[in-house]
Amino acid sequence: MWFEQVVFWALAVVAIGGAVGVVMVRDLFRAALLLATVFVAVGGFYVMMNAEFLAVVQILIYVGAIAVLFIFGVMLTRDVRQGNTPNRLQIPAALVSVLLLAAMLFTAVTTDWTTLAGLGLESQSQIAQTQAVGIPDASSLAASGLSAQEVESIAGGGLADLLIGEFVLPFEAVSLLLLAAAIGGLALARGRGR
Amino acid sequence: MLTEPLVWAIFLLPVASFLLIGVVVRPLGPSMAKAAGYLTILALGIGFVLSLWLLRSSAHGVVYDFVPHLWLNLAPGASIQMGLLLDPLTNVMLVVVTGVSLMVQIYSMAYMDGDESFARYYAYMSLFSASMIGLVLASNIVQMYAFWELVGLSSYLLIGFWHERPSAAAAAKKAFIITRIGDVGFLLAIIFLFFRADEFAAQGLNALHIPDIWQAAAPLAAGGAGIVAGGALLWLCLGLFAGAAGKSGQFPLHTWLPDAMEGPTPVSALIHAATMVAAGVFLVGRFFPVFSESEGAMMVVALIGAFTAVFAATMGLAANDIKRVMAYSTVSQLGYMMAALGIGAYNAALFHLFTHAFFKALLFLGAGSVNHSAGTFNMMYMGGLRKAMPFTYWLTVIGALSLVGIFPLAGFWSKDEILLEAWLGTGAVPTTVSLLVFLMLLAGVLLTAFYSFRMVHLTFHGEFRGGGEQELHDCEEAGQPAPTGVSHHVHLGESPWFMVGPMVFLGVSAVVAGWIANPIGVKSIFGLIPSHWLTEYFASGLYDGHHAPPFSIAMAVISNVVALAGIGLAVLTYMWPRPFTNNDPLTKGGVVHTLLAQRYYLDHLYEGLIVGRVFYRIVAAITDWVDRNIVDGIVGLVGWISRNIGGLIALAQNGQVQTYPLVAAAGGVVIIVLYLILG
Amino acid sequence: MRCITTPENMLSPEGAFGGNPLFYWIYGLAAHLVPCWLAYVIAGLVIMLILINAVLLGAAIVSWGERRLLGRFQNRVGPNRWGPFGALQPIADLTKLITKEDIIPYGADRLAFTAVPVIMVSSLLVATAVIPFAKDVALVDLNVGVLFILAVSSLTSIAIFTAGWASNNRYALFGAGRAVAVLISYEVPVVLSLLGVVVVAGSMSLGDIVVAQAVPFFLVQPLAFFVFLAGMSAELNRTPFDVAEAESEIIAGYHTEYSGIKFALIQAAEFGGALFVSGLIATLFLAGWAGPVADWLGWLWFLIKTFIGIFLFVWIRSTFPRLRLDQIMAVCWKFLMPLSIINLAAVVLEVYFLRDASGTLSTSDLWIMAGINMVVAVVSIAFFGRIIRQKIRNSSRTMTASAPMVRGVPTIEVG
Amino acid sequence: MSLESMLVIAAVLFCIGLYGALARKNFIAVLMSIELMFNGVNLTLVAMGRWVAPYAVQETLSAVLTGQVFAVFIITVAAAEIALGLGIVFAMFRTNESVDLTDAAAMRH
Repeated sequence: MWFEQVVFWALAVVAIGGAVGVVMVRDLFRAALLLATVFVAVGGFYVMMNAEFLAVVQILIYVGAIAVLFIFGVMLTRDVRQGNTPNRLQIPAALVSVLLLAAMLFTAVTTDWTTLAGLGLESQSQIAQTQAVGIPDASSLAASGLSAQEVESIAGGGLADLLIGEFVLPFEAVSLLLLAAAIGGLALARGRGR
Repeated sequence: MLTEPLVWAIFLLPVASFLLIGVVVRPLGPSMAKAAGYLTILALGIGFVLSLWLLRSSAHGVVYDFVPHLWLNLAPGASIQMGLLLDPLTNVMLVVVTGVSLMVQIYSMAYMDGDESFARYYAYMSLFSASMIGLVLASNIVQMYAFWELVGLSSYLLIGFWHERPSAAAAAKKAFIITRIGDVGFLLAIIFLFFRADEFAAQGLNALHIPDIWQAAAPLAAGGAGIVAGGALLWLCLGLFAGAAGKSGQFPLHTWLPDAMEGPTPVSALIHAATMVAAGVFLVGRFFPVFSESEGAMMVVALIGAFTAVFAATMGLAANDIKRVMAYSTVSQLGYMMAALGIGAYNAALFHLFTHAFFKALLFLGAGSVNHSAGTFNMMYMGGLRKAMPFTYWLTVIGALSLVGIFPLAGFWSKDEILLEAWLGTGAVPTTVSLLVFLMLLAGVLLTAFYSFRMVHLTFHGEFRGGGEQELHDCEEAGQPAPTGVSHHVHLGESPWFMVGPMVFLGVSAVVAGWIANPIGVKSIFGLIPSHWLTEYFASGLYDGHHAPPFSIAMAVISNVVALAGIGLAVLTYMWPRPFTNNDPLTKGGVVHTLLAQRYYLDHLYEGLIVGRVFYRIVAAITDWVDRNIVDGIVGLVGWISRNIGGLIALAQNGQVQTYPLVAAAGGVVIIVLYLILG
Repeated sequence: MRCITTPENMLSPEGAFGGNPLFYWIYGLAAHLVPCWLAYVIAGLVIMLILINAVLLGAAIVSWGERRLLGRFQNRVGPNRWGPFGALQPIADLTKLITKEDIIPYGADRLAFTAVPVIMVSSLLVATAVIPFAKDVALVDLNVGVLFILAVSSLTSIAIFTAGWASNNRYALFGAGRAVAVLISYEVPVVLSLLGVVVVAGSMSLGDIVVAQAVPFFLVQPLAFFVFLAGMSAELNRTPFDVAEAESEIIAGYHTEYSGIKFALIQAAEFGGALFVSGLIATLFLAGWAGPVADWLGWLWFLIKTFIGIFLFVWIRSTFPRLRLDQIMAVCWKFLMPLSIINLAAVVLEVYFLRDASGTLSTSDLWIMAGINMVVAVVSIAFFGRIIRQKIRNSSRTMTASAPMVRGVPTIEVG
Repeated sequence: MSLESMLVIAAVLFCIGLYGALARKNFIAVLMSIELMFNGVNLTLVAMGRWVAPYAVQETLSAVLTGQVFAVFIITVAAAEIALGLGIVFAMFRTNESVDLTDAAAMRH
């Protein structure tokens, strides 16, 4: 669809341009702002891929927290204006990155993906994804050709069900990791002897 | 009727108290240390009540047969299980272990008071009690072996409890190593059984399950499986007996037990008198159906036991340390039990184990009480304590009389039964052997009586000879280090009630415990205890229960006369007409006394000849050469190679963090490209 | 309506603008004249235009209303020269600000400096999109509405930081640092209190939350209401949490260097923020557009409730003295934080035990919860209030020198 | 917008991030680049969940959300990583007076 393409390419330009900016701009503060822009653009991609919840989480955590932390970090260290300089590995790094990019692009383009659309399942899965974070309207789900059992499983909560159902162990592990990171960050930032 | 969890609780409560003390109480510091004691006492108290309940319900005919929990299936016919084997032997042992242990823990509350490692002491004690209970409960030989070794470990920890003293550390090491020599035999026996597992499997038995082993040893004619017989059976029994001999201090592995007196006195009372050393007897008793199928093994057990009984008693004559006298006495009494087992007097042996636990623990606690006031263990510096500590005196006398076997105390009944069976013979060994055993044991009675009352006289009668203060002074003059347990802390007086209370309990037990067996064979006592109750109860656990012979007045008279003769000799030597002053009249024995005092030079033999000559000179020299030239050479070569390779690789470690992901990413590129090309 | 496509495209009317009758009406109207995509864009733009104007006009009204109200609270008149009751005052202010010189300080990061007002106003406007003004009338009824609001409003912290940094001014930087610290800290209790709301409503969609309020949530979850109100006062940098722009200490905080139209926009964002938060309170806690009679009067109920919210904020502002930064932090972490956790725990337990088989709560269940939570609220506020009062007293005893506690004049003078 | 185009964007983001992580001196810049890489990965995960057919494999509709679940985990881990990373940055700044990674070579052989 035409409109969709426009939005997509606009987001793509913002994301990639911003990413290049993050890496290339000398001013670290601007790099951090550009990073936030990239995050917002990626959030836009999530919206386009029916992952609204993830998009919101992306904005909330990446833009609201991580980018702010970066700005804090930038401000508390030196050389903000001219700080982002390349090191000696510039050329090999560029080489490796370009090679890796080529390999990945080649793989992405030439692989014959088994897509949901190819299986005729696209609309159902989209409904599932869109509705996964709220209480879905059962009648609209049923209208899209889903079975009663599937409606039931989606109405059960989708993403939340997966997070504290099938993936509860990694979920708990990640909580523990966060706790450890919080304590570790405190310990590191406090420094010795204080 | 107890449920399975309740039975397990007897074992698990001390485990829990061990863990609680180790993890919670000890880190809280010395201010909370008392809690450790109360925890242990609580755990063991509940265990004691449960054990009594178990014994009672079992005596009323309840049969406990819990299905063991499978832990590991090694091979067909060899699976390691965690199970409960609740036969009469176990039930009685449980009562003994928890009861004596409980008394000792209460006693220790006062005895160990103020020790800076109070909580650690109770942690070890809990561990020991737990492992001893586990050993008694085990239904699987591997399970049993695990607890057997745990018992050894906790004994090691407790002997070396005051590990800052070199002598205690050395004693702990010695005990550990010497018992380990015996345990090798036990382990070999287990391995032997394991290798015969397929034959067991063919009969639908489990080679590691104890009742199955009994059945395997029984000949086909007697309805058994007849898997092990003849020479194999003899070696199996000897292996088990080696383990038993190590733990029970039988000749020639007895030398660790007197040294083990370096530990705190309650430890000696619990571990080296009442429970752990009895584990050897328990082991032989546990496998008695196996032993009884092999006459050769029975003869070995009987003769070694009888010999140990006399041999240790002779050494007891010349010892001056009160705890060492007790230790030799313990070895001697264990010899009685072994001898009794050897001649087939199963129930008499275990009866003696039962009574011995009480009076020997009593004697040890008495020794501890004496030390508490006199500040020393050396009898040469005691004397005259009778007036200062009347309770201790009378309780010790009761214990000693019981030990000697004077009518009607507990020791009399059990010892008398052993003598009687040895005299009559049970058919398990040739009559000549059992007669020889009888004579040796009778000689043992005389010696026991003599050294026991020598101990009583030296300790309690005559004039006070200065106690720990004097001994320290003498040691200083002679330029020797002071032995364990000596302190300036001399205050003549009765010990606190925390110590006397348990002793009173044990003293009462030492008087009445024999009656539980109702050995005279009256119809019943107070309508409660039927004729020959305990011995018959023991016998009920065996396939072909051996029944106690009827009480013989003649034998009672003989043993009492011999015992009284021994006591009389001691009185003549040490008290009357001339009371003992400073010189032990036994030193006039010259060479013999020196031999006894030097413990037949066995320690010298072990340490000087075997360890010093054979091990240091020959074995160590060879292994040293091998280690130096071959092992070190290989290690050195490997080290050299890796050092040089490492030097090369280290060049890549330039500390630039970004080079590492760069190389990793390059590797990723290579892998993807290879995959695209090849795959 | 030949243009409406299948749900495959989420940007289609059903996908995103589900149930907004105004949108459909404009969309249908335009679709007769232009191609579908253009009609779609036009409809969206018209709605956005209405919304933006409503919000900015509302902000202007709030700025006037707040000053009038403050005046009444302080026993003076307030702006009264231009228009009836001074009601045209905002226009005068705006005119003055637009005509003023737009200064960008020397050494400032021009791009970032200029971007700040834009980010602030646009994030406010975007956040407004999910608020239902009447039954089914929201620009978007996102199923993650609550989270969306939190996410978008968290953009403000970046904007503030950028403002402080780009101004090349110490006071601005200090103000920004304070403001961001406050913002990030108060985010936590606010989110936790909102979680309670979400749990009871069973949805993150603001429309559903309004529908779920058979009993208004400020009764069902008084603790959450309290925490949200306090937290939002802090996030809006309003008294008593306004250290970030305490002009007696650091001039005007992060917008010290702003002037002219940029300053106007920042002020618009602040007053708009107050308006927006009041709307949010109305939606989340005061049952939004639901009113005693007539659903079609929903916008009226919503407006009334919104102004109750604004009144609350002004009331608080004119009553409480300003807290010191460390006290603000202490209030957040040691007072609001435990309260919000208690609220969440209580609500989760109550919902777990009270819900029926299909997972829904009846009105009587809500009343039961309200009763329990009232008690919980009184007890826990009394308990933690005691603690925090001691803490603040103790700390001020040691730090009296730097504690300007009392202040009589209003904080913000526009112009 | 299709799977391939989304994968391409993700790959470009990832590789730009990789270049930045490898070729910048400033520690904070490196951390930012790592965040870019995370975002590339997340995009891939979500795109795969959106278009490729885990549904056909697992036969449950919620399987299409697996990619999003993983993205959520990655976002969380990224937050933790930044918390620690910036902690290290500050620690390093305190001791070295700089956040130049080239200077931080105390761990070389």
